[in-house]
Order: sequence, then C-alpha cells, then structure tokens
Amino acid sequence: MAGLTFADVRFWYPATERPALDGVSLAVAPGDVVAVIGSVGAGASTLLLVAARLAPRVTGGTLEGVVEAVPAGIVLPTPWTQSSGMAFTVADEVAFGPANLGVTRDEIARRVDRWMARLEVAHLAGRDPATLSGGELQRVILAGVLAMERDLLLLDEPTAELDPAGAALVWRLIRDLARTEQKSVLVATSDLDAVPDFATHVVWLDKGRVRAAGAPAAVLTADAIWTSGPGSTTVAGLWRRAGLAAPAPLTVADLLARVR
Amino acid sequence: MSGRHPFTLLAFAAALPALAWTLPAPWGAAGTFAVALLLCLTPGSRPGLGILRTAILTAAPFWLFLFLLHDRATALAIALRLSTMIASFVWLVAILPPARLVEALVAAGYSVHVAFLFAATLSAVPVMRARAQRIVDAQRCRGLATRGGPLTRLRALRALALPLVLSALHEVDERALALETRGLSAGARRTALAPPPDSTAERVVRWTLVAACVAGVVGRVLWRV
Amino acid sequence: MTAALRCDGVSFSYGATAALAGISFALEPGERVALLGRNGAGKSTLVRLITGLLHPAAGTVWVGDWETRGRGPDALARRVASVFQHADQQLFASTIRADVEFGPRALGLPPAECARRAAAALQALELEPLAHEHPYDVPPPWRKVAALAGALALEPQLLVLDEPTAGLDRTLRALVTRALAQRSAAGVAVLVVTHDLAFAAETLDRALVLAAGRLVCDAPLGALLIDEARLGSLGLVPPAVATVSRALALPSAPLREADVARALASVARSPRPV
Amino acid sequence: MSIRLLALIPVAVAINLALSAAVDAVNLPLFLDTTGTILATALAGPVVGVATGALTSLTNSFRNPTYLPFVAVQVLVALYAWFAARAGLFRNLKVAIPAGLGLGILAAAASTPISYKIFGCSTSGGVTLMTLLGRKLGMSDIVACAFSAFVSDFGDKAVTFGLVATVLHALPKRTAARFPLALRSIGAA
Repeated sequence: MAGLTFADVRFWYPATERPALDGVSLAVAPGDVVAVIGSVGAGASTLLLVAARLAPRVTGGTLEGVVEAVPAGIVLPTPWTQSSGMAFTVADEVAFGPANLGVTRDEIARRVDRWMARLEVAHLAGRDPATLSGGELQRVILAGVLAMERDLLLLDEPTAELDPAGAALVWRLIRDLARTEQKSVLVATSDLDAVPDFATHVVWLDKGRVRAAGAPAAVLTADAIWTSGPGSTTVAGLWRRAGLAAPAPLTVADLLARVR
Repeated sequence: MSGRHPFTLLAFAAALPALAWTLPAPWGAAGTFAVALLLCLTPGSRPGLGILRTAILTAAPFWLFLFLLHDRATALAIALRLSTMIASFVWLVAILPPARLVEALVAAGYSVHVAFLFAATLSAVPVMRARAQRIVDAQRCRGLATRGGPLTRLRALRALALPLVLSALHEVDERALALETRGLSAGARRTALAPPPDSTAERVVRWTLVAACVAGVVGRVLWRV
Repeated sequence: MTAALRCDGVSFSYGATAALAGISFALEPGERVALLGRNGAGKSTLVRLITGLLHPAAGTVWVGDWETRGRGPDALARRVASVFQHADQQLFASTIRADVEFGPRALGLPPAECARRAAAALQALELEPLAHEHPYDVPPPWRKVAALAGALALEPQLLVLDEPTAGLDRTLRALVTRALAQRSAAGVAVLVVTHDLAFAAETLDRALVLAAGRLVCDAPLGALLIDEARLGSLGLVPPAVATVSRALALPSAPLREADVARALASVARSPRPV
Repeated sequence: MSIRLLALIPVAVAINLALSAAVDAVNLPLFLDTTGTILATALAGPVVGVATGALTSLTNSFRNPTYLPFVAVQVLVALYAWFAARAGLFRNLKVAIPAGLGLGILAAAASTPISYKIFGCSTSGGVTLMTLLGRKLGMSDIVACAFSAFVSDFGDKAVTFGLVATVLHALPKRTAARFPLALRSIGAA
C-alpha cells in the first residue's frame, strides 16, 4: 500500500483566489524518497501540509481531490517554531511526540536514545533546547519527529540550518530510512546538488501543477528546468553553460567520469 | 524539601500567605513570615542563604513604603503579610523547577493542555524578549532614532512594537502545525516522563494545610462578626 | 581615497570573555569580502561593532572618515546598511514598498527621494511585482529578499549582510548576487557573513577568517576555497565549482560559474591528453 | 479549544512581557503589558483573552510576586477588550484611543481596592509617592490610592489600544481571514 497517494488534488488557502495546488497527482511508496522541487511559491510546502492532513484542518482553506496517507511525521523549515515549548531538556524534547502518543516510558527511553544517537545529538541530551544553535535544534526536532516512528515522513527543507557535515548526515539518514526501514519519504528542498544523492524520484512543481516527475537523471537534465524552473545541480549548470551535449552530468563524479 | 512532590510545595507556598492574611495581626503574620524564611533556608536549587537574601531584598522596599504611608501598627501588619507572600513565592520559584511541576500535572491526569500552557509560556518569554531586543537593534541600524520629542518616540515605538507582534502572530500557525503533528491533541493520555514520587504522608500534609487555611478564614469571619 | 571600512586593532569583550582581540583590516570601496568562521568565532560581534550597536573596548572602527565611537547605529545608517539573521522579523509596514521606504524616511530624506530609492532597490531585486503585497502574505524567502531591499534603499557606502542567502533557492541567490555585483560596481563595499560557499564563490572576491576572536586569514577567496584543510577547520567543504576547478586542473582556478563553464568547454572539447 | 488558539496564548503572554524592551528603547513611561491580552481577545475572544491575562500575572509574579493579586485587573482588561472588539472600537485610532482611556480609568479603579487592601497602596516607590502627594492635596486614604493608581498608569491603556488597532489593521490577509472576530473589531466584518 502506498504511503501517500494524491489524485487530482487542488487546495486554496483562506482568502486567496489562486489555488496553491492545482490538480496534483502523485504516489510515494515505502522505500521511495521523492524530492519535490520548484521555484519559491510553487506549492512544495503546501503539498507536504496537505499530505500531513494539516491543511485544511489546521491551516484553513478548501481542498478538492483524493488524498490517501498513512499517519505522517512532518518537519517544517523553521526549527525555532517547532520546539514543543514543554521540554526543558533536549531529551524531553525528543520524547515529546512519543509521550503524547501514550507510548510506555521504557519504550520512550529506548526511542529517545536511538534517535538522538542517529542524529548525533546525544551529547546535547541535558541541554535546554532554547540554548541550541539553529543547526543543533533542527537535528533535535528531526529526532523528535522520527521518534514517533511514523511510516510516512514529510520533510520541508530539513537541512536549511545545517552545516555541510550536518546536511550530509541527514541526507544519508533519509536514504537509509527508506531503504532499510521501508519508510515513504517526501522531501521539499532547494538544495538541488544533494537531490541526485538521496532521491529515488523527483517531482517538479510549478504554480501548483506537476511539470515533470521521474528519476532525478530524467527530470534534472531537462532544459526547461533552467528556463522556467528552479534550475538543476551546479555541475549540470556548468555543463549547460559550457554548451556541451545533453544530457548533462548531475554530480562532480559524473562530470569527471565524462570528461576524463 | 526539594525532593517533595510539587503539589506539596505549592500547598505550602499558598497556605502561608493565606494564613498570614487570616490569622490575627501582627502575631499570626509574624509566625507565617518566620516559617516562610525558614523554608527559604532549606537547600533549593541555589544555596538557602541566597534564597533568603533574595526574599529579604525583595520584601525590604515595602517595609519602607508602608512605614511612610501608615501608622506603626497598620504598617507592621501589612508588611508582615506581604513579606510572607514574597518569601513563600521566592522560595517556591527557587525550589520547584518548572519541569517537575509539568510532570506532576501530567501524572495527576490533568489535560496536557494545562501543562502546555504553563510550560510554553515560561519558554516563550525569553525567546520573545531576545527577539524584541534584536528588532530594536535592527530598526536602529535602518536609521530609526529612538530619541527626540514624545511624538517621534511614539512613532518609533510603533516601528519597534509592530514587527514583534506581527512576527509572533505569524509564527502561531507554524507552532500549531508542529504541536498538532507531534500529537499534542492526540487524545491518548500523555505518558508522564518522570512522575515525581508522592506519598500518603504528603497528601495528609497537603490536606491539613488546606484545612488550616479554611479554619483561618472561618475563624476570621466568625471572630470578626 | 579613504577605505570604506577600516578596523585598527579592534578588541571587544563581553564581561570577562574576550570576543575579539586586535582585529585590523580595511575594505576599499567596491570590494566584496566574505567573513568566515565557526559559530562563536566573533563574526556577529564584529558586525555589531561595524554597525555601531557596540563600540570597541580598544582600537577604532572607521566607516569612511567617520569613527564609530560616539555615533549610534541610526547615525551610522547613513553610511552602513546591514541585514541581520531573521531580518524578516523586522518588517511591519502593510506593503513591501512601504517597508523598503522605512529606512530612507527614517533618515529624514524628502518623500520623492525615498520613493526613488525604494523603487531602485525593489527593481534591483526584482521585487516590483510583489511591492504592493503585505510582507507576511508572500513566501518567507521573498520576505528575506524584501529585508535586503530595505538595506539597499539606504544607498550606503558599506553593506554588511549576515547570512543573506539562508533559506533562498538558486534563483533568488542569483538575484542577490546580481544586486550585490551591481552595487559593488557602483563603489559600495560589501561584507558578507556566510556559510554558503557556493554563493561566496559566485559573488565575493576576498575572505577574512575569524577564529576565537582573531583574524587568522585575509586572502583571495579563490585560494581559500581550494584549501580543504583550512575549510575543514571551519566545518566547511569546498563548493562544487572549486572541486570541479581543481579536479580538472583548470588554468588559474576560476571561481565564477561563467569562467568555470568556459574553461570546462575548452577542456571537454580538446582531445583527451594521451 | 483548538491547538491554534492554545498556541496563541503563550505567544500573547510573551508579547505582554517582551514589549518592555521596545518601551525601554524609546524611554517612555509606558508598560504595554496588556497588549497581548487585548490582542488575543480581539483575535480569538474572551476565553483566550482571560487565559492570557491570568498567565501574564502568574508569569510576572515569578519575577515580582506582587503582580499575583492583580490577576483580577488582567481579567477585567480581557473582558473590556472583548466588548470593545464586538463593538468594532478598533476601527480607527480616533475611536480606539478614547476606548483605551476608558479602560485606563476602569483598570485604575479596579486595582485600587487590591492595592489598598493587600498592599496598603505600597506597590512601588512611584505609587507610594503619588499616594503621599494625594494625601497632601487633601484626599482621603482610599482616594489618594486611586489617584496614585491612575497617575502611574496614565495613558498606558490608551497607547495599548492604539497599538492593537494598528496591529489589527496591519494583519496580513491570510491571518485576518483566520480570525473572524478581528475583522469585526476593525469594523470590516
């Protein structure tokens, strides 16, 4: 059963005429890591909110079309608005979600240790979340959402506040979760250079419509993605600007293989 | 004392001022003030003497103001009652970490929303204060002068207060999304992470304190009548 | 010609902890400089000293021929425009254009001049289509660009930006690059605190590196971006353009995407060396 | 109560306590410590407003225990703000500022018995001086106490109402649409 299915979904925010989503259909199966890319305002964040059943229920607005989704964990791009406000230590912050679900105390302790370790924030366990840097807090919030152990993961710019090492850790973790734990993962990101490394599929959204969907190599090498989309990876951009034959390589490794 | 159940600590911190106002002045209030100061000496999060010093320093100005305003007897009665309230509160804040009260509320079965409101408020205040100062700095770097006549300063106040309120309101939706998705309204009874130990002895103490307050009130009403 | 910014032996400490010690450098008009360093190295303290929010315990900060000591940030705003992190939280007018005009109006400039400056800033960042929108009715990345437009509208000699590209996508980052290049060509000095080395490579020329409150490196950006050891010590990795440049041993290690692409074209087309 | 309204309360309390930084920067004799309470009421009604007011008093009393008995005044502010919102008194400054003055008088009157009975009118140095001055001008104890309450709080609620009206008018479309009472309070519903 797919973790998430959209069938011709349209969604309007309150008091706005133009739909944020205008007939979107897609499916995310266990094991998939689908990267949603698009220019700012294309609707990627809205897509995740609808998939998490937060829109229209919490955001207000009107929804049309069919949305089938297993219970989801969602992480929004601004960590400082995601902290529970009820936890005075990092460990309690990670435990917040599972505790609300009524999970037993022993199981909560196991999950907290497991996910703090996987996000490498165990050394911050006793710290007050308010004293963390943006990057540290983002990893703590991610650990807190993952600790709810949902089958569908919705991540909006999960590496926005992270340094390169932190970002690499998160992209690797996302790929492993899909592959080894059969999670269905939907990631909205503007870090296009990372997409070929972690994504199994790419969906390009433009003004609330799906312009293209498929494997990263297919979607990210289309010329139109430069002319009317968010662009592609840095290497693909260099190759295109150099006027070299399509399809462009996506990563540095691809480029070196092609040129050497 | 700091190991006692949070509700017991609350009971003491509420009973002492209540008794101070209901027992006949000034001896009743002198007694409750003495007890409150003794409590301050019990080792809390900071050494007892530190708490005692804070309690006395916070209460001291009122003694001065009251003796300026009233005759000796009235001033003494009010000062002792006020000092009991101040000392009890300063002791409670020093000895009861908010996290333990949150756990006690959750363990006692109160809706997690009650615990959320209390804890989220405490953690939101320093964040918002830091943001307010950051906005003051940022607006001054955009040329905003904060000195000048009252009218210019009122206009400047608008450029400092409005961004804080608008940005805070904007984030309420994102906070609600985060809390919703992390199960704050999940309906399942929330698991207390570290329920503070309670005992029948403490429950007895709590109920006697409540009874003492009621007796104090009834006594004052009857005695006054 | 006086430097746009000069720090002579600047030191500052919060209570007992020394945040900056003996910082000396100068920025000439039009220069584009990256300010790098780990969290806590002193970057934001230096920014606060330059904008006049703080004043040095020792040494002097010059903005053109103005010493910052004795001048508040609102006075220095005539010469230094700054954008801090979470800059979008300082917006408050009911339209983006009105908010961009706030700076010039606060400086007491005549309304016509305020409107002209705001229009120029909005045009430089392609914000004209959103100018009538409420800042909180546009997506967050555009709100951050609007905060930058507010700084451009002050038309300063020196721009000090703290992580201007955080949260922006490739298109908006290119917009910021073009706007800063335009201002730099007009003689404005630009100092950018950033971890975004792809943006730095595309936009800036020189790098100042702070570590534990000291200036440990002042070098051309190109040299620094291929120095993996030093970047590693800052928790940074070379951007893709630098990796490609070095991997293909492109002559004179170009940084800008256009130059790397040109060099790549010649390398890729020439027959593979035997 | 929906999670959205629940999440509004701590933010509104934090606004009450954080605006002192803005007031200190312009060095005006104002508190603005009911802005969040009035705004929350105008946006989401009396229950949210009263909760905000009560929590403000509780949080303030951690720093200074003498705030606690004045929780009644914060509740009164919330109820007054609710009537003002329903009557659309935030539609412009010309209506909002006098409505704020009205609340200022009411709040001073309501805080007088609390200040007098519990504190003997000694809540702060300023209040004590004003009371002594009042007595010098021939006022009785209780009237002098009311005088001190009014003077020390003079104009604060008027400026607060003006600020809340400005905020309500400056709300972005999407937020305004989510708070129907807000639209009504500025006469736009």
